[in-house]
Amino acid sequence: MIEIRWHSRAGQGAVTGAKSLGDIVATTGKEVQAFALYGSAKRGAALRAYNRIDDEPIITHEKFMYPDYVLVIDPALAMTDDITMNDKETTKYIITTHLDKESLIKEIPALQGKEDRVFVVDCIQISLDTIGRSIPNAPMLGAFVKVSGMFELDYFLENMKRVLAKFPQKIIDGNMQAITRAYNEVK
Amino acid sequence: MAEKFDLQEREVWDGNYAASQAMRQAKVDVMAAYPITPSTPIVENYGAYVANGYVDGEFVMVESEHAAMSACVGASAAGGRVATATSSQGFALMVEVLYQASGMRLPIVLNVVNRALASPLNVRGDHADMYLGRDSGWIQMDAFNSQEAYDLALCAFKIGENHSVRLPVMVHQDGFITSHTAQNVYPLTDEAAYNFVGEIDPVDDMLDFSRPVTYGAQTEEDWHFEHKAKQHKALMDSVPVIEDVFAEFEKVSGRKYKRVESYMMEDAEVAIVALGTTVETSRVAALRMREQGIKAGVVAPRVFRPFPFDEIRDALENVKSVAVLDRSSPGGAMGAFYNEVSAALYTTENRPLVTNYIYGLGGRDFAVKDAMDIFADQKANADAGHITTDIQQFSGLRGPKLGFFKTKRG
Amino acid sequence: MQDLKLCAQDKRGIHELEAGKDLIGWDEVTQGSVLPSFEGDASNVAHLKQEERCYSDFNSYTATVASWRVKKPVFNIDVCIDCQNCWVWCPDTSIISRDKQMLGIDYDHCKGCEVCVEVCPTNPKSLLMFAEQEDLETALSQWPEKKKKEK
Amino acid sequence: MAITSVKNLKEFSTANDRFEGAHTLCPGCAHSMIVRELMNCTDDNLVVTTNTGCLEVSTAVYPFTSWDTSWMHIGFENAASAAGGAEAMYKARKKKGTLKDNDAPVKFVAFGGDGSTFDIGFQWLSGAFERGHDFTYICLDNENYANTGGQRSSATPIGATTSTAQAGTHSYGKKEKKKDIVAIMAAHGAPYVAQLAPNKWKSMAKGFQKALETEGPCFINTVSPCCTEWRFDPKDTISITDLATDTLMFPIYEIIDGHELNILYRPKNVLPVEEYLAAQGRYKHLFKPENKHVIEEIQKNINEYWEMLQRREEARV
Repeated sequence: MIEIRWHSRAGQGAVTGAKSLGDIVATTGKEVQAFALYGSAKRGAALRAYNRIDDEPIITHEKFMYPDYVLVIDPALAMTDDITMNDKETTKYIITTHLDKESLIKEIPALQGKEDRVFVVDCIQISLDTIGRSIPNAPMLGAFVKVSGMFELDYFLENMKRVLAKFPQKIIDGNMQAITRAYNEVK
Repeated sequence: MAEKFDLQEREVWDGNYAASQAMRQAKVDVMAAYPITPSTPIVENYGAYVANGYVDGEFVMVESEHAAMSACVGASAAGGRVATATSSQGFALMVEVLYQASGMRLPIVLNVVNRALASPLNVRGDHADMYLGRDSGWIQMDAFNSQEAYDLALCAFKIGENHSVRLPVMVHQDGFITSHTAQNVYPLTDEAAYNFVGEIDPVDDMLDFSRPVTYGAQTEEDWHFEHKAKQHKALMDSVPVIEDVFAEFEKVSGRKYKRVESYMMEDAEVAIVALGTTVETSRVAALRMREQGIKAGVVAPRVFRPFPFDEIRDALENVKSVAVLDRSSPGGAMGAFYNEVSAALYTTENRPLVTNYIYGLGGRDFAVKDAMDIFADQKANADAGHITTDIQQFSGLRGPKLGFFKTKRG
Repeated sequence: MQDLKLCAQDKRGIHELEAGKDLIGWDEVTQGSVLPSFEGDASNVAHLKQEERCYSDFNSYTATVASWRVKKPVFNIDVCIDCQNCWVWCPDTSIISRDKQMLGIDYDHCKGCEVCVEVCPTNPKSLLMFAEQEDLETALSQWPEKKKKEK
Repeated sequence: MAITSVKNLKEFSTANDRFEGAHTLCPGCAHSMIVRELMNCTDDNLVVTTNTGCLEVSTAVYPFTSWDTSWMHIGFENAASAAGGAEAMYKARKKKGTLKDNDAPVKFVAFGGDGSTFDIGFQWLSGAFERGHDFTYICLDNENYANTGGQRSSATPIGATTSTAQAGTHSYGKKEKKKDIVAIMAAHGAPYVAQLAPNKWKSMAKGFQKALETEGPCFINTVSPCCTEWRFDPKDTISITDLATDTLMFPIYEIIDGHELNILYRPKNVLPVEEYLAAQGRYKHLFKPENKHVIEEIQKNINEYWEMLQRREEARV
C-alpha cells in the first residue's frame, strides 16, 4: 500500500487535490482512499489530507499512517507543521517553496539527512502564473506524477481533464499548464 | 424527464456522494432536508442534481431538522418515495418525529451520517446519534464504507416500502471517516438501480381521495399498547424481507450483505464486536493477530435494528473472549451495544467472557494498533479463563487509566 | 337516490363513544393506527348527503355522544323560517338540514350546548331546550306564545 | 373551484357536511363551528393537517375519526411542515402522473390552536410560509392552551387569568400584550392573510374560499371563544363572539400580499370593551377597583389598533 499525507491550509485545495489524485489513480484499476482531517476549519487553517493506494480494497479507516509521500503545498507549513511525523526511511517529500533545496533544508532540521528524498517546486508561483490564483494543489499533482513515476504525464493530464470537466475551459487549460510546469520544474 | 447522469463503472466517491447518488437513482419524489455537518454534502449534492435537471422530484429545503422529518412524514403519507439525511444535533432535533414516522408506518429513508452529540460541541464521527435512534422503531442498517453507504441506501427503499414491512429505514455511515473519505465505489447503472428498487406502491395514500384516511389518531391506554406491539412485531418480522432484499441485491451487484457480518470467525478464539468503519479497521487488526498466531475474528451487525440477537449469538457462542466496542458515551451504564450483545450471549451454553470498550468519541482515531491491543486483552482473558481487566475500559483515552467493574467470575 | 347503498342509516349511533368498541387485540388493530373514514369508493363524498354515504365503523358519524346531554333542544317546525342559523353554528353537525329546509336534530351527535336555541331568531324560538326525558309531543304542547315587543 | 355557494345562508346550507359529529370537543366549542365552515365552503378534495391541541385530541381518538377527508396529526408544532410535505408530494406525483386521479383539485389546509401557532409551532409556520407552499393555515385562536387546562400562551391578552398567569392578590393575570400574529404573517409577504370570526359566518366563509383559491401560503386567524377557559355558558359562544367583534377586541380584516389592508366588518355601534370582558369569568377580577387601569389599558390598545387599521386601509398600505 502507498500512503500519502498532504499538508495544506484550508482553501489551498489539498482535499480536492487528494480526491482528484484518488480519482485518477482509480482509473488505473487500483483501489484508493482520499480523506482529510478537518471539521469546522475556515479558510487559512492548517489541515492534512491523505491518500491510500493499493491493489486490494482498502479496509483500514485509521487516520494514522506511515506516509510514503509527504506533499506540502503551503510554504510556511513546511517550517511550522510536523511534516516528518511518522515518516519512514523511504518517505519522499515534495515541498512548495521559492527557496532552492539546500536553503530549504537548512531551515528545517528535521529534513537534514534526507536530502535525496526531498524535492522542491514553487507551486504557489506556478499556480499564480497559470491559473491566476494561489491554488497550489494542481501543480503539486504534476510534481507528484514526476517524483512518483506512477503515471505518464499525458495519461494524467487526460484524466485530469475529465475530473475538471465541469469547469470553464480557461480553468482547465490553466490547470493543465500548472501540472505540466510543475512536472518539469520539480527538483 | 430527468436528464441522464453520466456514471463510470468505477467511481471515486465519498460516503455522502454515494448516498446522494442512491437517492437520485431511486427517483425520490420528495426530499425535505436541512443541512448539518457532516451530512450536509448529501443535501448539497442532491441540490446540484435538482439544479441541473437530474431529478424530477421535489426538493424542500426546510428551516430545521424537525421540520425536515415532519415534511417527510406528510410527504410519505401522501403516497410517494421520500428520503432525507441528517447528523448529530439535527438527528436529536428530529427524534420526536422519528417515533411518529415509525408509528404511522411510513417508509421514509434517512441517511444518518453519524456524529457526536454536544456538549462539548464536536462535528466528528461517533455513534451517539445512532444510539439515540435505537428505540425509535426504525430499521437501522450500518455501512462500514462508502460503497456500502450506496448499496444500503438502495436496499433501504426496497425494504421499508415492502408492504409487509412499511417501516422507515435509517442507513448509518461514520461521519467524516466514511462520509468524507473518497474511495472506489462501483455503482449500478441508473436502470439497474431503479429496476432493483422498483416503484413505490402506496398504502393508506392521503392523496387517494376515493379512500380518505386519518393519520395520527390519539390512542390512550386502551389502544396504545396494542399499536406499539403490532409495530414492534412488524420490525421484528422485517428480517426475512431484509434478507430477501440483500439476496436480490447480490444478484444485481455481486455484493453480498448479511444481517451480521462475520470475519474469520470459523475458528476464532477471541473476537471484536463493533459498528461502522471500526469493523473494517478491526479486520485488519485480526489479520495481524493471526500472523502472531492468535485466532482473532470480527463480528458486526449490518442490521442494528431489528437487533440480530439470534445471529449475534450464533456468531459468538463458541468464542472464549469477546470485546464489544461502543463508540458512544455510555452515560452511567455499560455501553448499550455491550448490553445487547451480552444479553444474547447470556442465553448460550458457553457464555463467553464479554468486556466493553468505550472508544473513538468525537472522532478520536481508532487505529489498527488500538484494535490489536484489544485483541491482546481478549487473548489474556481467554488464556486465564476469566476477565483480567475492568469490564468497562476506555481505548484511546488520555490520562490515568479509566475503568469500571471487576469480574466475579474466575 | 334509490340505487345508492344506504348503509349509513343502519350504522347510526351504534357505538357509545366512551365505551370504546370491541377492544380487539394487537393483531387486529389497523396498521399505523390509520383510520379510513369510509367503506368502498368515497371519491364523490362532497356531493353526497350523509345518509347516502358508506361510512366505515371508524367514522365518528357511527358513534353517539347523546349521553353527554342533560337537556335537549326540541325543534318546532311550525315556527321555523329556515334561516339556517342553527345549521351554520351547530358545533356538532347535529342540525339536519336538507334542500334549504331545517328538518330536525341529530340526537346521536347533539351534546345539548344550546347554541342553536340562542341563535334562533324567530319569535317564539323554533328551538327550545327541554329535559332529556321529555317527549316531543309534550314539549311541543308547551311551546310559548309569540312575545310582544316591549315598548 | 369550489361550487359551494355562500351567497346566503340558505344556499350555503345545501353543502354536505364533511366534518362529522360525535367528536369530543366541549359542547358549544367554536373550534368545530370554524372547522365545519371550512369543510363546508369547498367541494374540493382536502388534505388537512392539525397541530396537537383540542381539535386534534377530540376529532381523531382511536378508533374514531370525525374527518371525511385525508387528515394527519404529527406533533404539537409541525402541521405546517406536514402540509408542506404533502403539498410537495402532490406536485411531484402530479408531474410524474402517479396520482390516483391526476385531475381532481386538491387543497391543503393546516389547523393549529394559538399555542401551536403563536408559540411552539411558530418556526414551522414561518418556514412553511417562507417556502411558499400552496396551503391555508388556520389558527383557532382561543387565547390559551385550552387542551391542557388553560395555561397562558403568547395569544393570551393582557388581564386574562390563566393557570400559569393567574390573577391573585399580587397579580391581575397576564401582563404582556398579545402577539400580533396577523401582522407577523402578513410580513411574510403572504398573498392572503386575515382575521375572521365565526359569528360573521359570511365573511369567514368568503375568507376561507379566498384563501383556498389563492395560490401560495395563506393565513387566517380565527377567533375561537372557549367556553371552558374563558368561563361563559356554552350557549353564548356566538354572542360572546359578537361582543368580541363589536368591541373591536377582534377586528375583522384582511391583508393582501402583505400590504393591502381591508377592514371586513365595521360595527355600527362600537361597544365599550367592558361589555366583552364582563361576559367572561377570566376577566372577572378586572372589575375590582384596583384593576380598573387594566381595563383602561385594554380599551386604549383597542382604540389605537383600530385607528391604525383604519389609517392603513385608507392609505392603501
